[in-house]
Amino acid sequence: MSGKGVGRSHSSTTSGGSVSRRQLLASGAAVGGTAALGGCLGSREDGLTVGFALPFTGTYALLGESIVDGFELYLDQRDGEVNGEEVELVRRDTEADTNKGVDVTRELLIKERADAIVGPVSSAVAMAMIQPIETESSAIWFNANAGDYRITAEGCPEYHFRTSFNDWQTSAPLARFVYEEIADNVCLAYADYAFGQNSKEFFKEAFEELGGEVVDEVGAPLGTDDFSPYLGDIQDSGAEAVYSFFAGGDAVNYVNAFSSFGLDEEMTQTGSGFLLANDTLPAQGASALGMYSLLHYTTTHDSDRNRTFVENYEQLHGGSPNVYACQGYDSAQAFVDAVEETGGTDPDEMVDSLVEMEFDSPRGQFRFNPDTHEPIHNMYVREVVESDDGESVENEVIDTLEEVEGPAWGCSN
Amino acid sequence: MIESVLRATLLGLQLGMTLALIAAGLTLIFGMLDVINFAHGALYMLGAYFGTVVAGQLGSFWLALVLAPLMVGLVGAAIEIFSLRPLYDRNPLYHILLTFGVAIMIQGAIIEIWGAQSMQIPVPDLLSGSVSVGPVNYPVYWLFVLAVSTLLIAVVWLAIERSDLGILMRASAHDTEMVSALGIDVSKVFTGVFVFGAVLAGVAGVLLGGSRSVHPGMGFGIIIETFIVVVIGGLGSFRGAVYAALLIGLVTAYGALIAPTLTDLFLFAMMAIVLMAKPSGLFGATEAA
Amino acid sequence: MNETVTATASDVSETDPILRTEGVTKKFGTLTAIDDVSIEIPADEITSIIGPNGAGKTTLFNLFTGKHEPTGGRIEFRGESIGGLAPHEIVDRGVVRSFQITNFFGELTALENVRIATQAHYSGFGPGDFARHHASLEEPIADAYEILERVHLEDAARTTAANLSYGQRRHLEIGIALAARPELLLMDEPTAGMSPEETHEVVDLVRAIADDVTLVLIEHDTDIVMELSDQIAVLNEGELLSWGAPAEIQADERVQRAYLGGGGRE
Amino acid sequence: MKSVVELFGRSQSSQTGDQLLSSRGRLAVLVAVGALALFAPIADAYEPFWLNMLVRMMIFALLALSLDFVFGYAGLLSFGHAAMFGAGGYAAAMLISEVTANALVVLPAAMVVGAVVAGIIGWFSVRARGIYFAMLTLAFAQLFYVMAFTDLPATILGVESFTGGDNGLYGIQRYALFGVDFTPTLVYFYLTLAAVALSFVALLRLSNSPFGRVLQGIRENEERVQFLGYDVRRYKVLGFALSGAFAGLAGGLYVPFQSVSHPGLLHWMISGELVVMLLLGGLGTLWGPMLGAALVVFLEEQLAGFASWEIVLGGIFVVVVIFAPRGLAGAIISVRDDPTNVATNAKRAIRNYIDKVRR
Repeated sequence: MSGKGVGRSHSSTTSGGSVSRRQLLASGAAVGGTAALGGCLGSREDGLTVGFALPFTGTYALLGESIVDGFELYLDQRDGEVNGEEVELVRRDTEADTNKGVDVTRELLIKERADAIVGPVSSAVAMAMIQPIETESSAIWFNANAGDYRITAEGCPEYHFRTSFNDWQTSAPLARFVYEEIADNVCLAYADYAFGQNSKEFFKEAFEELGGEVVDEVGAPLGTDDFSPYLGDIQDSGAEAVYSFFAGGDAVNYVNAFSSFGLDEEMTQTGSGFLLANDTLPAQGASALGMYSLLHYTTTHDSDRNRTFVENYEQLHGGSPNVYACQGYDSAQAFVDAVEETGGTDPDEMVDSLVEMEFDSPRGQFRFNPDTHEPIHNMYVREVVESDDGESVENEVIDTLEEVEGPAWGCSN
Repeated sequence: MIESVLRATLLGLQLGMTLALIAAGLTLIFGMLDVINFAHGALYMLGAYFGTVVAGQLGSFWLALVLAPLMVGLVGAAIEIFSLRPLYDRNPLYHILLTFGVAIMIQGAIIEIWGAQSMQIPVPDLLSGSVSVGPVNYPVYWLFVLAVSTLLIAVVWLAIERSDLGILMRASAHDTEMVSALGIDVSKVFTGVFVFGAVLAGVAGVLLGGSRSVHPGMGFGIIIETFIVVVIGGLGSFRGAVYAALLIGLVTAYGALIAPTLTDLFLFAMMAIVLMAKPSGLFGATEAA
Repeated sequence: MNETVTATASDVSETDPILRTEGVTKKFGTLTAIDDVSIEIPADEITSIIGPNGAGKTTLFNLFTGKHEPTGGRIEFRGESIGGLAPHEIVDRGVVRSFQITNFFGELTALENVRIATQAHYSGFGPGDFARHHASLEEPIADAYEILERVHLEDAARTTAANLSYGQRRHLEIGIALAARPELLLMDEPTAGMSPEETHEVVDLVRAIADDVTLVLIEHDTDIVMELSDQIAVLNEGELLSWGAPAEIQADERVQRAYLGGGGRE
Repeated sequence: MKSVVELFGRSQSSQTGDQLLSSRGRLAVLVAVGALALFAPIADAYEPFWLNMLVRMMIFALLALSLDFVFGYAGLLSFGHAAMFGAGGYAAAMLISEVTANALVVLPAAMVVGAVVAGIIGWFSVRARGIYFAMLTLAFAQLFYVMAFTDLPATILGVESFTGGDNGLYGIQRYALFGVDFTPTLVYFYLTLAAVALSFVALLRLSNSPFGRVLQGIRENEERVQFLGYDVRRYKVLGFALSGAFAGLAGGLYVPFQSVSHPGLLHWMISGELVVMLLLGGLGTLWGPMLGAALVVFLEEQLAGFASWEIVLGGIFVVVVIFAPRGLAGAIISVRDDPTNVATNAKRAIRNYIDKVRR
């Protein structure tokens, strides 16, 4: 606590150099070291503060809510306290808008004096958050969904810890499964924006390395309503399988159109997990049957840890947890463990603790790469099947890829 | 290749006719009420949401197709009577701000009631699956959407061309004073036109809600596209809007085949060029003559 | 009506024409508003254009002032073609019009209404025109006062235009036009809608202006036309029907027919 | 601030009584600027986040001011002001990351870029009037938006990235000038305050200049101005470009402050919100729209916590349009002129509303 207090008192006078401020923080922590010093700077200093910079309105609202729900579940299991201190949760809506994202991040850091930032959902917002978080260097950033690898690749931000996934992990590892189990030739279909392009490139690279052939690439603008022209191109490619990256409303429109046009009878649909996720499957329904995807968490994943998690989640919130809830839950685990281990919230000490941390997640064993702060976790290949009651559809895990890590993006300590 | 073109043509026609349903209201409302209705996209969105509710609660897509647009019409009536009517003697600018505010409110209400998650109107079994149209497979539902919207546009076209009401509507688009001099209650005509536009947008909402994801961003998403249609067709011209909607629908569909990223650019460039070269719209003059 | 009257300077006046048209034509779509009109406006005199409503008088004004571009034919001002020039370019050359419906800046004072016009002769796009305060423009303001005196509005200089009486507004309208420093002033019904008293005042004003400006009037009041005009042009259905001194026009049967017989278009 | 006093002082001594801002109003502006300047260190000590919000309020106030100059004052309803805002922002982002962080270089450059973009849009658009002009500016601004979003310039120039596509350009540093680092928000606050205050003075000055008077004449009666010998089109394009310069300046202030420039800055929703700010604040008063902008930024900030903030915000727009068409400025003026009549006025407005609905 004290470290933060000292750091802040200098923040208006030190000029920009985050290094010097970080040193001050470190020295402050070394001198103070206890919670006592921090208390004099206002009531917010009592207890811990976690700020959620997430979309709570708009298309991604469900994702934001799920992350908070997951986070709350873990805290609830700890009776809302860590080290005897209460944890205050502050929600701020990014509206999935870049500028709003910067604003709320600053608000959480400066006004709410958050010890940790959890969020955001979209990568464009995450890119914009790098600067404010690194400049203030007063909080740990648990990136609970934004998957663009460049958040890490561009400067390896020190306080950034990805408790979610990166776009390499949800695309490239699927290549081997597709190549070995489905087809040696694919057509790539993707939402034509940064994240879609990245996913497509990563998959392509991996697939070609294995000897597979990419027959055609079809990009559709973000927010496409009618996919039929693109489906025509996909069909004309003559490939035996399709690898796709679409998410949210695009995923619903794409998958439904894919089946409506009868393409599911000609080729096998595969994709990153967001193509066939808990938030899209209800609207996709039977159209999604038999499609394969890759993700780091699946509600129906068969393990004791996950069953407990699902049960607890359903008890607390009603409804079953999705991947975002798991990411929120793991953010809470990482945060709580780091606070307990360092006995405070000094960000630099927490960083040291986090890089060595390993914990048991509903998705399996979880740890951070010490250089990139990227997650090292299992990835699951799933197939969409009818649920037991026959009323709806759900993902079934058919293969587990263990301890998936990914490139180091030029980060090293 | 032929298959792609055929598919794109079918899609273009379907896009065009559904866009025409939305644009018809926007352009008539502008022509007669002199109101740029920014809330028109929100009315379309309401149609889709009401559609999911009716289809979900009563289990009938067909009821949804009838009831949801009428519900949208009611909302339209409320908007016209309680917010637009007091403002007709004001600068049209204020209508923009007002309808902008209404659009934001509707979007907020939708999130409040239904949440932000994507939904979809369940399509009846009769309309699911695909059939072959010449060399291509095409979803039955999409053909249904094309047929229904074309039929509706044809009916509206005839009504506007032939019926007394249509003549009255066209007359008051040109000269409201003349109409009121004929002893007709202009404010009732205005309400009628607004509601009519809202119902058409609602129909489009239900129809597209069966093939597209239904989400709170769809209102503001469609409004600019509709503006492009209305501008290219000639502000206030129903015929122009229909032709322009078909044009835009086909351009969008073919554009997706050729250069998806440039399609939007091309549409806005088209809008700008028409406004500079022929502000009355590509198809506006025929009606005026 | 295939017969077209072509007037030449020698027919009506000894002075050189300040404005002349040659076969000027204006079509709106299929409608011909001005049909092959050739006319010469002599300098330093008062010319009136009369004709039934819809005869094309205002369209002719609009062609002279650059609001419309002629479909065919030629318009010359002081021997230089002005057809198709932008309105401000035509004003720069000295052709100015006043409006029938009072057409000014309602929220500004009478003085400022005139000053916007006088200012055009002093300012353009120089640095001072962006940085100075408009109230520090001494010469335009002095000019504006002078003009207000000419149109008998000196006492109303600080009154907001919208608050002027009807008669005063018409005076202001003329003042604004004068402020643009016309050599040729085209006046669109300067006495429309006025009481006899007000009309009388305006007639005097028009006479006074005519001392140093060539005037062309559109006027409905036949008495005023006869009283003021040195010559009269009669338009009917876009064609020049007749052209001559007031007495000749009065005697012209075709004019009487057009006016009395064809006047039912109103 | 000395120059501010001087500039105000001179125009105050002039003879005509139709100033855009009365002497009392000018005093109010001075007091507001002074109060902000004094308040900042207090805010910084007590709640630094307020500064953050104040900076954004001021930047949007500047943007609203720039639009009011052409819209409220010259009658050109631009529905594409986001294009100039974004263009200035992107220019600043590129210059800072590639060339220099010197505010005296980058900010004027952002103004020039804003003016050029506005000049281009204006040159093509001013021939159209009213709603057609608005639609044209909307179309052009969306063209710029799509270009930024798809990074078309990079494709054309054959480089890897120019606008950075949908993610935009991020990690933009704040300004430096004469050894002063503007990174701390308090320092950036003063930079913004100075830029906004100077812009206000400049635009007020422009509005009252001979040029500005002609623009006002164009708004009231375009045809008449034309027939007085003014090249109306040139005046409009120039007015639009000048406005664009200040919109560009706003962008140049905003992007380094936020550390990111992205296509959203150019989107029509920003232009739309801007028009809302103007109407909310009171058209054509220059200061009203600034208040309107500050209010909208504040409301969005405060309402953000509520799930139904959109309903509240939209409701406020609707109520203002119906009951207070002259916006905040109109309300302030009417209260100042006659404080006792507030209740009567409100009653009259409501009765009026009911009458009209019943009609």
